[in-house]
Amino acid sequence: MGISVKLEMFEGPLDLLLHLIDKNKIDIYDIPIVEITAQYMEYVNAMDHQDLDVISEFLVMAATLLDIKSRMLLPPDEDEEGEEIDPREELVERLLEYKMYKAMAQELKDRLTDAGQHLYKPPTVPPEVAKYEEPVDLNRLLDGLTLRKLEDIFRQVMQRREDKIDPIRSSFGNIRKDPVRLSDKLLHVIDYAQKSPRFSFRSLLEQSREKPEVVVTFLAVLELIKIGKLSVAQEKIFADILLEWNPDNTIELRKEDLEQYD
Amino acid sequence: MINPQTGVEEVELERLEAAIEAILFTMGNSVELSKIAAAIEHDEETTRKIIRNLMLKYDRADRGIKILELEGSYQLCTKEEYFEQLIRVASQPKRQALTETMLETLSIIAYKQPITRIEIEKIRGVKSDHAVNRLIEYGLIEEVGRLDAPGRPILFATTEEFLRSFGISSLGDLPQASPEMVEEFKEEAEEEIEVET
Amino acid sequence: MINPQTGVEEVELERLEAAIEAILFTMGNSVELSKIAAAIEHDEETTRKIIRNLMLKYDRADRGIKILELEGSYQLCTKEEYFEQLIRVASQPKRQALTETMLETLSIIAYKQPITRIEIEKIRGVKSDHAVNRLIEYGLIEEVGRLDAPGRPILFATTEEFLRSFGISSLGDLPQASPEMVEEFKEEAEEEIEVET
Repeated sequence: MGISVKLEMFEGPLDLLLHLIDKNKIDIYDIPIVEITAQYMEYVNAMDHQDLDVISEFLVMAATLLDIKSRMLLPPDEDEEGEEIDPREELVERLLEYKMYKAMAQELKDRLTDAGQHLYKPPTVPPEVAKYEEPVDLNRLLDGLTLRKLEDIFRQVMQRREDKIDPIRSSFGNIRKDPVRLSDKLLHVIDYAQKSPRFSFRSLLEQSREKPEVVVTFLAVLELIKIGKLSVAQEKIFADILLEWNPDNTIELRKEDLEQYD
Repeated sequence: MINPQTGVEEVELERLEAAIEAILFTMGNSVELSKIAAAIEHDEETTRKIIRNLMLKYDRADRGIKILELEGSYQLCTKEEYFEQLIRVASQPKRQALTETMLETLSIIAYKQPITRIEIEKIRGVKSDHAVNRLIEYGLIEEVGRLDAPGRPILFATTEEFLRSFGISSLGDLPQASPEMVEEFKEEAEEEIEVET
Repeated sequence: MINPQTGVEEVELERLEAAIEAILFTMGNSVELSKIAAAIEHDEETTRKIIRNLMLKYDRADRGIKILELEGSYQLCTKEEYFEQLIRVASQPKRQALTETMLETLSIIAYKQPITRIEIEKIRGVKSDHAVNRLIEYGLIEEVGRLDAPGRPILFATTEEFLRSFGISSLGDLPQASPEMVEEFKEEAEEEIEVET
């Protein structure tokens, strides 16, 4: 028989073995290992040896078969109870298990066809339902908010505003602000981190007054993470980002080095 | 047995009704009579009669959906009386919370009322319409008039609900912030100037 | 009059059935028992009984849809007997073809879940990453965690989509494989030998 085997015909070595067992009408519990091995090898030799990945799996099985074949020639081993161990036992179990899943796969395939005849419906939420908004529960909404807190918030808002309107500068009329320099921010963050080695990103940002400053602070932190001066952690999504100064990092940053960032 | 309304054999009618239900269900949107007729392999007139008959069945109390007729098309939809239950399933519970922005805005309005949106935005340094709108929606602030200035901007103030929610009887009971604080700011500013000069 | 199956007043029961129909119709997707129970304001046990009762009603010949149970969730779908009429109107749902390899891999995962890729490969005797990846892509399996073993390999299990695609209500309803089937194999094998000898 000229076996021009398409490897794709078989799912793998176990599939090929099952095919041979089937073809030869062999009792799976009493595989004539010499014959089967010979046939198996014939197939493997006829295979397209281009695809090494696939062929290697078939070769592993070939080795197993040869191993079983040689052990069949030796006096049988005995297990703890003194029963003879059939060298084929493990292979038979594997084949049976695999055969079972193959059968289940066919069973599932049938069900797939049947269930495929069910059609579903996309969600259609009526506009009246989609538009619905829960009534506001003011008690829950204001839970934990006291007048004292409200006053604090007001104070903070006013404070921030006062900070922004720098009384001295504003008295000079229009003054162009110095751009925020990355090198300065780097120094600042390094300084800050050395004083408090574990700190929150938010607390760092809170020291920034203007948007450009926040951006540059962020860039500085990114740079320090990149070179390993800072490590970064976040407990869960949207949680505060924790930064930690890494004292073991030996990269030296002199002021002149920092200026290259500007 | 022939069904007198539709002229279709009863057993066959049941099967056709079921097929129409399946069609309308799966399509979701409205389906033209002609399409339904073609699908069940009956003429349009008979199909229309079958659908009419089916619509009556949907009127039964144990059905939550009904058939709508829309210019010769048909569509399944839920009965309005079950919207309440639908809302419990369909609407994700939105956690209502006062955001930072809303808290700040509320505090400014509480202490500076009546106040325009522009003034609030000047103090906060950012747009605040969304926060103002939400606070109105929550009944914590309301429009109380218009400022006699160009554009006649709306003035906002806290509501009675605001007082009730915080358990105070009048705005006079708000923790006193303003005068000292203003004084404080003034002094700080003056000090700074002195240091500089 | 109290309905003996559900312990609910008949009139009320009809209203609840209608509400459940409205909910399942509107949502389209599967809805968890707990959500339905909350929506109709009954406990889960009673709700389950009502749904079971309702499922029987959907079996009637004049209904084209039915309720699927998917591991404690419920979803409406059309009855398979109307597929022919439906595809005349609706576009046929795209079904990804499953190759033998994928089916084998899927059946191993279905019966042995949660399972690692290595274990799958041990049973099949061949690499299976491609099949596993495709099955994930098709939404039939998903990662459900990691095995507490060296390398912490990913554990895979089937999804709700798997149940739906194969018409199975719960993993307990998977076609029984193990002992009887192995027995069957044995018998088959023995028969074959007898024929031979």
